[in-house]
Amino acid sequence: MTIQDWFEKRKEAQIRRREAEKHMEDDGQPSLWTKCIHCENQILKADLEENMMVCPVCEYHYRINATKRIKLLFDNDSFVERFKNIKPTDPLDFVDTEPYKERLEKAHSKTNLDEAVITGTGTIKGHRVAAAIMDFDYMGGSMGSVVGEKVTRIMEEAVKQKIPMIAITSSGGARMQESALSLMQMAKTSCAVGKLDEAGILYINVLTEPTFGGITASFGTLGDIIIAEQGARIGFAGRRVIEQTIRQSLPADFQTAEYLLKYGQVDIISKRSELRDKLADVLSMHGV
Amino acid sequence: MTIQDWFEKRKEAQIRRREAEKHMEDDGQPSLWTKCIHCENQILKADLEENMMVCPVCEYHYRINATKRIKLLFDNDSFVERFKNIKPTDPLDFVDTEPYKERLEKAHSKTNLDEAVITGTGTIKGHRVAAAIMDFDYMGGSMGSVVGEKVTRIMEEAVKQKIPMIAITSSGGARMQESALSLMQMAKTSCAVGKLDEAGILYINVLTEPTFGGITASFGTLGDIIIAEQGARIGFAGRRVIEQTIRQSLPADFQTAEYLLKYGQVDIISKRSELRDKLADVLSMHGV
Amino acid sequence: MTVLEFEKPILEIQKKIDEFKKMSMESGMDFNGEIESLEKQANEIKKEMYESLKPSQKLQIARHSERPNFLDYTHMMCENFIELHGDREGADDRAIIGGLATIAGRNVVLIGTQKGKSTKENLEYNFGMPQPQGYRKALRLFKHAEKFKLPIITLIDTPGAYPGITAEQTGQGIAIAVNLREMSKLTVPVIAVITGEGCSGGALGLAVANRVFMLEYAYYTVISPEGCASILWRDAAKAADAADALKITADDLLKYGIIDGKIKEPLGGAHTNPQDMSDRLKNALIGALEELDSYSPDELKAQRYSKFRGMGVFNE
Amino acid sequence: MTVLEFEKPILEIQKKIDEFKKMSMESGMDFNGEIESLEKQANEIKKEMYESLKPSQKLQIARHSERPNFLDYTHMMCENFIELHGDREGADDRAIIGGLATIAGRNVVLIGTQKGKSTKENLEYNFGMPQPQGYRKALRLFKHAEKFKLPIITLIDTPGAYPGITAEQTGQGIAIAVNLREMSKLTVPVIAVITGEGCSGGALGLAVANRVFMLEYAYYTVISPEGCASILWRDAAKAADAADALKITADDLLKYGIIDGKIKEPLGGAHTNPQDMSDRLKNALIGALEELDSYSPDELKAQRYSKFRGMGVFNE
Ligand SMILES: [Zn+2]
Ligand SMILES: [Zn+2]
Repeated sequence: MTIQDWFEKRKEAQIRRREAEKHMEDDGQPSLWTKCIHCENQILKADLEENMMVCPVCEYHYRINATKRIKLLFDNDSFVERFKNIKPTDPLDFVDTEPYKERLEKAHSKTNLDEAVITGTGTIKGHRVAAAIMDFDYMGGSMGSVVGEKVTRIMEEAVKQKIPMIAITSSGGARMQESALSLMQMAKTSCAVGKLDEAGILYINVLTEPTFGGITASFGTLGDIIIAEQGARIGFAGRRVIEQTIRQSLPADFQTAEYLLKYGQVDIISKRSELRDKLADVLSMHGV
Repeated sequence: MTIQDWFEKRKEAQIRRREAEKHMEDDGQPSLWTKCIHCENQILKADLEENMMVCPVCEYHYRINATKRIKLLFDNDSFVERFKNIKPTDPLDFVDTEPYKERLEKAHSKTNLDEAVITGTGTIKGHRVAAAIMDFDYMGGSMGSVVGEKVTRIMEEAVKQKIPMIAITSSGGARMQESALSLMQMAKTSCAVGKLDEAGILYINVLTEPTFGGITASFGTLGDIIIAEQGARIGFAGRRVIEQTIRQSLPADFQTAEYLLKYGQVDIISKRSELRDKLADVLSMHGV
Repeated sequence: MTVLEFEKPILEIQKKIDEFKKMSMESGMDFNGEIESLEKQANEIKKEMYESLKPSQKLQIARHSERPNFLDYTHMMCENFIELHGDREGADDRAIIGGLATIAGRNVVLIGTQKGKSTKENLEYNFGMPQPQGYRKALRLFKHAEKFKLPIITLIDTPGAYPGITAEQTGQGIAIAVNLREMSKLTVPVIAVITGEGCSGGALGLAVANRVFMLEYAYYTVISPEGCASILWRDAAKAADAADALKITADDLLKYGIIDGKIKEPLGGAHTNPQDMSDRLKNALIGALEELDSYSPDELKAQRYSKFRGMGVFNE
Repeated sequence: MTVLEFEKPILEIQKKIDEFKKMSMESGMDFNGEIESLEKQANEIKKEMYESLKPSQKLQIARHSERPNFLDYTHMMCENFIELHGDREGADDRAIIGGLATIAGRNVVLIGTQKGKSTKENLEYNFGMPQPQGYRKALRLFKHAEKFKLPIITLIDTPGAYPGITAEQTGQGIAIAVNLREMSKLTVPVIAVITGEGCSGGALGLAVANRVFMLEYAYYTVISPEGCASILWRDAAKAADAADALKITADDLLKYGIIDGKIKEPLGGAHTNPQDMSDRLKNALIGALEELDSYSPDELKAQRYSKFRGMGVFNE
């Protein structure tokens, strides 16, 4: 399969994806097998889990949640969550087709998370780091006041403890329901990165499927080192918005990690299976 | 005349140019009239002189030497030359079709200059500045050890006196006859600009016809503000070298001041007649 | 001049006034009483109307095709303006213009997004939607201001950063992010004014300022009401609802502490009297510059940082 | 392996040796004496020849198609190398490669120009001729090294910065100039090695270093001998004369104080024994790193500045 075929297939797969993911969650009777949304091979769910949610056949990297990510990256039981007490509210009394408050409750009961990011400290192959790990399952990983505050707090903690900071992003962008307050989180978190800079703290971004909008235009791309997970889609504007604006269709590999590498925006592309080692290497090579 | 026509004509004119300039110098019997090398109109030499060596018909900016440039820009008798005592030698015993020593003597007797740059201090509409003014007539304005040293010294003087620094360039690039020593002048002068930076000294480049190679790749483009004289050709590689490399012909306006403005490399384009005022404005607006 | 839908009642009265005037001229009869009364009436309706505009109506004024743009203000407000072009790396994005300016005798670096008024101008300025190269040019000018201790003023009127292929290829997100970070490190006064549209990261990329003002009918939001409606309501026609929900007006944002001040517009909006608007803007800028004079460089940086550090509402 | 013109006498003797060996094999007769004598002879000729190479001959070795390139050295020299890609602005110029490296247990930032050995590779690496974006990537990595106090090592082998349209459009001159200036401000140790071709500003843009070394047969010059010949002699065929006149060899440049040291190559040139060459290079680098350990950050910056400040010969 050429890379072009691969991307074409992937594009088709994205349409089937939501469906498939729904099935995986909703079919009531759990099946031992699942069909890969990318290569369409039947794979054992256990194999997929075992393989870090990467298709053993085609290497498609499934999106994973923050809890799984922490388990994969950090040394056993080393991760200690911080700032869990910071919780969302509804400052603008925002109502669209559904009140924001209800959306927050639904997100909480769906994910058992308090917000779209988990922050804390832990060790990766012995290297002590501060980290923010986003979770797309909570309102598309969108950044409102809580995400902005928690990310800022953990960066301040990194400065205080003089340990490296790692941000692992997965987000559609800003939290529209908080409007300008959400926009300001871009400024707030970017200013916090300025403090990391001034303190000489190593800051690493890990961009995972998907990272867009307000995240790429703030703390998500300000790392000293930017690592992108293989195949992850990363961009400022959404694909559909761009297609509507320029009135032409986009190349299949547009906004993939590999595309961004070619255009000089990421340092390193990593398979999920190699990420922990690569992070440890990068940390070692900075003497931290 | 469209801008395209203008450039086409200019290109043709460049071929006739050397011829014409030779005639202007060599015709023994000085004529009152000359034919503009660009628009081919007959113009009075006195008018051309009166008009700062800009064609009154087509606005073609003739190259002018350092002495004339100083007269046009600085307040009357305000310019005091410095570092005139630094003189060239022939460190590599360089001989091509002619020994370097002889070329230096010829350049001296042709221009009555000691080297391809005049350095000193003076005032522009009352603003006191340090300046380096290059002269293309002296070995194509090429930068050897003396140009590098004088430029560095006057920059150091600007730091000492806490006055702005202006570099007015006209040069084909490096002085080949000094080989690596010439190359090192690029490093030396750029390091000197670093010292201007650190001292918070305003540094202005004025790029005039032509500015190429080792000058654009060193102190010639490191200004806080870069002004280019209308129509001046400015570039890193020479037009012919590029055409040979890419095996295609270049657009007529390639490497002109206007082209560089479009490609974001100069701040301001100035007519010669407005340059003195523009420099004074820029100085005023920095409070110096 | 383009007349907006909600302005039509006033236009009707104006027509009546014009008729009386014409009759007065033609017949020699005195309708001054009628005219005066109608004019008074028109003015009262106008005042009332403009004081109770809905967000979606303000949006229309903010987007009015004849609204003064960056270069208009520059010409009206500055004794001198020298544009500084380019990012020094290959582009001179025309959607962001900047340079050295003298305003009321003070030297500043003035930067803004530029919109056009004709199709030709709109193409030149890309409808006020910057490319990454525009943000990098702005950053170069921020650093220039920092080096020479010049205050920075930004005027913002943009529907957002341009969503295009080369914009993505050349790092639209990174360019904005870098500006956010670097603006927070500046030690000179930074004043930002949303003069029209202040849409998402594309606006914020010039707005990490010590003082952020909005013109009376400008709007400032994380996403355009149309974009928000098409995502949340799945219907772009619900833009007016989204405009309400998003709290995009100067009054709203003052209330939430997102901005520091509102600059009143002439009755009817900035486009009805650009010079008046420019004078008001200039006064606000001079006032802010004077106010910020009392801060030291370190205080300016610290004030800006803590201002944005404090943004956000949550439970703890 | 490509055999250079001046190497042919040695090849002749080598052929003789091979014949004797073959005869020995086939006939079972003992030619060991003859072989030994010929080998000794070959070695002596070789030594003599390589000690008295003309500049134009060294040039040929420096440009040898099988000469080890940046990635070869990286693989041979480093315990670990993590490439860091891109300028963060739209390009990842492959003619300049850089990243984090561990050499003999020391963490450094390693950057170099990269040449290919096949046509495919040459196209990928653009024959080792960087675009402005390559210099900007290098600058980003310089600043990274500065931030994290990592020493910088650059390996240079380039016929020059690329002379092309987009290179001019995106500021080839400015990009190099900025690197020269910014390298002078670094407070970490910087070591540059010309490993092959060190041609003009394109090489210098990575070489404002505390210590500048050259491999024995590398050359370093303001302009290629061919370019110089075609301008000054108006005849590119006079390149050998230009190579003499330009004083481009390590020995010349040591004499003029332009470089700080020469790293001997294996007999016959680096390409005849890449691992040996790599070991020699590694030793030189470790030595220089250790030597520079005794300097404070300020001293490193001051030493680099005064080194280049002092370059040039003139009468006063
Ligand atoms: Zn699969
Ligand atoms: Zn003319």
